[in-house]
Formats: sequence, C-alpha cells, structure tokens
Amino acid sequence: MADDDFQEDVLSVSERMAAEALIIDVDGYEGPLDLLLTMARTQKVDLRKVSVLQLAEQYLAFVEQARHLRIELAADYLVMAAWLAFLKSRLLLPPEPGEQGPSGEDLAAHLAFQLERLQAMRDAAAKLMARDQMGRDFFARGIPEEVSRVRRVTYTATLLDLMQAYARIRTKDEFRPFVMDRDAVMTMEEALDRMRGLIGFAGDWTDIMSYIPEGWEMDPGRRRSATAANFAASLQLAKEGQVEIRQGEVFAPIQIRKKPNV
Amino acid sequence: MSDDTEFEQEESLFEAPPMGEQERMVEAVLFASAAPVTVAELAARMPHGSDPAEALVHLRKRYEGRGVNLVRVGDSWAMRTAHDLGFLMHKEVVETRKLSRAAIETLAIISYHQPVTRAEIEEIRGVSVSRGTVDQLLELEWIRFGRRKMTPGRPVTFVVTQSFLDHFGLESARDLPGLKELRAAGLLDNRPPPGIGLPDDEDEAGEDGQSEMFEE
Amino acid sequence: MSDDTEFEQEESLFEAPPMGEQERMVEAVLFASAAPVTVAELAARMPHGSDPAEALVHLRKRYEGRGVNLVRVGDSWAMRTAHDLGFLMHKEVVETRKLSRAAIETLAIISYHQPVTRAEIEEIRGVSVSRGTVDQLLELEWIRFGRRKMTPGRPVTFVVTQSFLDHFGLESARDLPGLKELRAAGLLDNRPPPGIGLPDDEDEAGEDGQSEMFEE
Repeated sequence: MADDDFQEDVLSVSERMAAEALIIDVDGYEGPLDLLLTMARTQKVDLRKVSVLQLAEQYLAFVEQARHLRIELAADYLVMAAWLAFLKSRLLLPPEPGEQGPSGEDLAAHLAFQLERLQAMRDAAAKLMARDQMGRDFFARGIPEEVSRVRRVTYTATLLDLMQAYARIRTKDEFRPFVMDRDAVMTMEEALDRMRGLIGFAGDWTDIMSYIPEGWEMDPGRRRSATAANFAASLQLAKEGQVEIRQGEVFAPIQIRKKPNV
Repeated sequence: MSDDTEFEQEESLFEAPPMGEQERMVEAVLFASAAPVTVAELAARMPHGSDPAEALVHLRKRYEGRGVNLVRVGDSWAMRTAHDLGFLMHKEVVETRKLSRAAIETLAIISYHQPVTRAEIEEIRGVSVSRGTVDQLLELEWIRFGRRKMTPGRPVTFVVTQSFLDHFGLESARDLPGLKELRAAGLLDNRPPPGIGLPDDEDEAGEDGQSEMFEE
Repeated sequence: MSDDTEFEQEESLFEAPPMGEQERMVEAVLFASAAPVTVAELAARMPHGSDPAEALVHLRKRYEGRGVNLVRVGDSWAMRTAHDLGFLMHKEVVETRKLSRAAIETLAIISYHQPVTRAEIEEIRGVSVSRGTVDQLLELEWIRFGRRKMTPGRPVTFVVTQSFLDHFGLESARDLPGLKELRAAGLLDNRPPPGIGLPDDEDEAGEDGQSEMFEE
C-alpha cells in the first residue's frame, strides 16, 4: 500500500499524461486484434512480413505498462497477452522432442493472417463506402407511380352446387314444424302427464307397459316411443318419490305402484 | 466519374455545358424530383449560363412516343407514363369466390323452372329474393329477362342464358338432372323419412328427406 | 389513344406486341417503380408472349450516356440517375444515419464473406459483434438472414440484400471492389486456427464461405 502511494507521488506529470493517453487509446481500440494491427503497422513493413515475435513483445510490454500504471484492462486483452506469451516461448525455444500441437511458426503465421485479413476487410469497407451511393450520388425515381391493384372478383359455382341447392329447396317443402311430424313420437312430458293422472287409480304393482295409450301398442314405432317415454316418466316419478319401481330380473316386466304413504 | 463532374463544374464557371449535357441534366433532375419542377428551379440547379427551357424542348422531343413522356404540369415539368400504357400500372388481382347460397338457390330455381317470375322464386324458396342476388346473376350473365307472364300485372320472368349453359357444361336447361337421378348418382345423400310420401308436383322430390337439412 | 391500346391488347391475345412496343412498356414500368423490378415481374405485367429480357437489352442501349440509365441490380432492373449528375440533386439527398465503424466493417465482412455466421464475423474482427450493429444493418435492409450453416449448432448466416446492391450501385455481389484480388490473396479463405487455436476456436467447417455466392 505504502509502496503504491509512494509510486503515485513520484509519477511525473508527463508520465501521468502518458498514462491517461493510454487509457484513451485502449478505449479507442476495438479489442486486442485491433491493437495488434495498429502495433504491426508501426513496424512499417508489409503485413505479410511482420515480425510476430516483435509484435508479441510489443504487446506484452504494453500490457506490462498498463499494469504498472494500474490501468484496468479488459479480460480479452489479458487472454491475448497470455496467448502471446505462450507463442513467444514457442518461437524462442526449440520444440521439445515428441511435443504435440502446432509449431510456433504455424501459430505465428495464423496471427499474421488474421491481421492481414482484418486490414483487408477494413480497406474493403473503405472502398465500399467510397462508392457512389444511392440517395447521395445517384437517385431513384422521385415520383414513383404505385401499381394500383384492381381486384376483380369472379364467382364460380359448379353444377353440383346448383343441383344440391335445388334439392335443398325442393325438399324444404316436406319440412314442417316438428310437432306436426310427431304423430309417432311420445315425449316424456306427455307420458308424465298421462301417468300422473293414472297412477292413483292403480293400487298395486302394474306393468308400465299397461300405461301405453290405446292404439300405440300396435305400431312398432309408436310402441317403442311410448315405452321409452313411459319408462323415463316412471323414473322421474320415482325420483319425485311418488312411485316405486321394481323388476324381477333382467328383461322381466317393469312394474310400478303409487307410493303408499304419499 | 466524380472527378469528371468536378471538372465540368469548374469549366461551367466560364461556359455553359453543351446542350446535350444540359438535356441530360434536366432529364436526371426531372426523374429524381419528388414533384414537378419549374424552369426557374432547373436553372437554379444547373450550371450558370444553362438554358433549361431549350433543353426541355429537346428532351420533350426525345421522349415523344416513348414509354414515358415529358409533360407540362401548370408551369412545371414532369416525366409521366405514356397514357396508352396506363394498363401496365394496374395489377389485376382475380379473386374467385363461391356464389352465395341465396344466389345459387335462386339460380337453381330459375334453371329448373324457367321462365319464372320473382314471385314464383320467392314462393319456392320460401324467402324473399333480394335485388342484389338477382342483379349479381344478371351481371354474371347467367340469367336474363324472359317474356312477361300473361298473368295479372304481367310480371317479368327470368330464364338462364347460353353463358349459364356454357359455364355448367349443359347443352340445354332440359339436361339438368332430376332429383332421383341425382340421388342415384350419389350426389345427394338423403335418406327418405320413414313412411312418408308427401304428394309433390315432382314425383322424385317426394322421397327426399329432411335429413339433408341437418347435414349442413 | 386508348382505343388503339385496347385494340393492341386484344391483338396480343394472338401475337406479342412488336419489340418497339415492348421496349416502351418496360420503360414505363421501370420508370414508374422506385424499386428494382425482376424480368419475371415485367413479363407478368406485359402482354402474353412478350420478351422483356430482350426489350431490356434494347432499352439499356437506348439510355446509355443519358441522364438516367438502366442498371442491373442482382436479378432485377431499375432506372437510376447517371452517377456524374449527383451534384444537381442536392435537394434530393437524403441524410442517412452515420454508420458506426463497427457497422461498416461488419457490412463489408458480410458482403465479402457471405454467407457468414456471427462467429465468423467476430473471428475476423477480433471482437464480439453487438446486437445493435446487426440490427442496424438489418433495419437498413442491407443484410438479411441466409441459410443456416451445416455445422454444429446450425448457426444462422448473414448475406447482403438487393437493396444493398442497389444502394451501392452494384450489379451483383461479384462486383464488389477488389473482390478478385482478395480471393487471390487467400484473404477470403476460411482458414481455421492451427491446433489448439486462438481465443476463438469455433469449429468452422468447410471451405464454403465466399465461393457459395458465385454458385447462385
């Protein structure tokens, strides 16, 4: 701590200025690769001939200085520093026998390629933006005429549509209100009304079939309908506590009687 | 390219560009402008000493009979699509729709009962026939007016047209199949209601059930 | 005039209009549209049997050296003012939002390397690509999503659009400045980092990259 304070004190104004400039500069770089590219250009050689070893040393010196000035470097700058330190050792030391992985030269070549490619893309971007641009150097039609959409509707119908429509209309004649058509149908309500009136007269167990109205037992359709209606009505009456129901066995006649105490 | 321009611009300080160049300039400005441009505006934009009015005369001639023409709009000038090519500016979208139920039913009645009056159609359908429905069928040229009926009020009748027969692939309205044939062909899935054969003016119709109505 | 047209249209049911007429039609349609129009769209709007491709050849020649030119944009065609006359159009200049350096570089990388994944862009630039940068380019309609790469994770790719070509006056992505040289120098190769790679060891498969755009 005391050490740091002391160092702070001995920093000259020019050193502080340099430190500040560095901060601004680091802000100005778009990451470690950008910084490396800038450093590579200071070598003033064709990027293809750049000395990667020299570049690595330059970068490491930069990071060292930043650390010395206690400048917070983003993690990726430090990752790059570690990688370049590794690369530097590979380039300087002869490979150990049986060592795996790419050679220092391969790694260096790839870094040089990356730098060259980044530079190439920057040049390409500059060339692209220097082109004549629409709305600035050349122009599209100022009064475009919109293509108007005319919607035309055509109607179609098939012969089948036509015939089905006709069949629908012609068969409509036979459609009469339901009640009119129900001479073969007895509703539960009808049966209930009938049975309420009749039940008091039958003192003992009576087959519910005997409640079928006269004339309904001959026509099978009518008989079915009346049986179902009577049965449903019986259940309703039982539920209301007015009658009791019994059946000796499966398919045996169903009998009802008025509940004695009611 | 832009170097040339600068050269021309500089040159134009001393001398107006040749008329051919001026014509190009007017052409470009009129093309790119969002509104018609006056001669004064053209002059203001063009190099000193230019004569846009003369350039316009040349340009107008150049575009004579072309797909676009140079036209005068008040005291301004603009490029416009040639009148006879207006049809290129409309994109026709053809939409196919099914005929409404009311229309198809009305059409069916007319085709089976022609010549038939509106009152008769309404009687058969059980509902009134809207003007729009009849108009639509008339517009489609599937029906037309037939002879007036010799009944009180002499109402107009409707009959189907040749276009109708063409559209439905019929030689004559007589070829329309009867209901019995339709059912035999499996086109109508009607179960006859039990035990009822209501009298009907068309015998085959009698066997149709109500069931069809419930299928819809 | 319009009577003639109707006659012509009717006639065209049997025979395509003469080439001079077709040229006028293409001229009218291209003048009317601010956006480039494809040959297929032209054909759809012209009378049956027309050959817009041939009409375009004639039209292009006709507008050579004029104030407006017929230009090719990808697989479409458009009328644009001659580049040397931009100075006349101060009034029409649209102030565009300044693109950031990151956006410009990203755009260049996409145009030269397309189809390219975000990871590939990041590897080339050495920094991550912010969402805003991509969004801005998408919003300008200069880039769009391309096919997914057939590499692990099936990452989406970016490609440039027709609007991009239109804006920069390019006939196709092949006409990008210096493209040939960059390819010859191997700078558009997708060179994977050797062995235990660089910070970014994204698995870049295949030598596709730039080559793909020439297959289209």
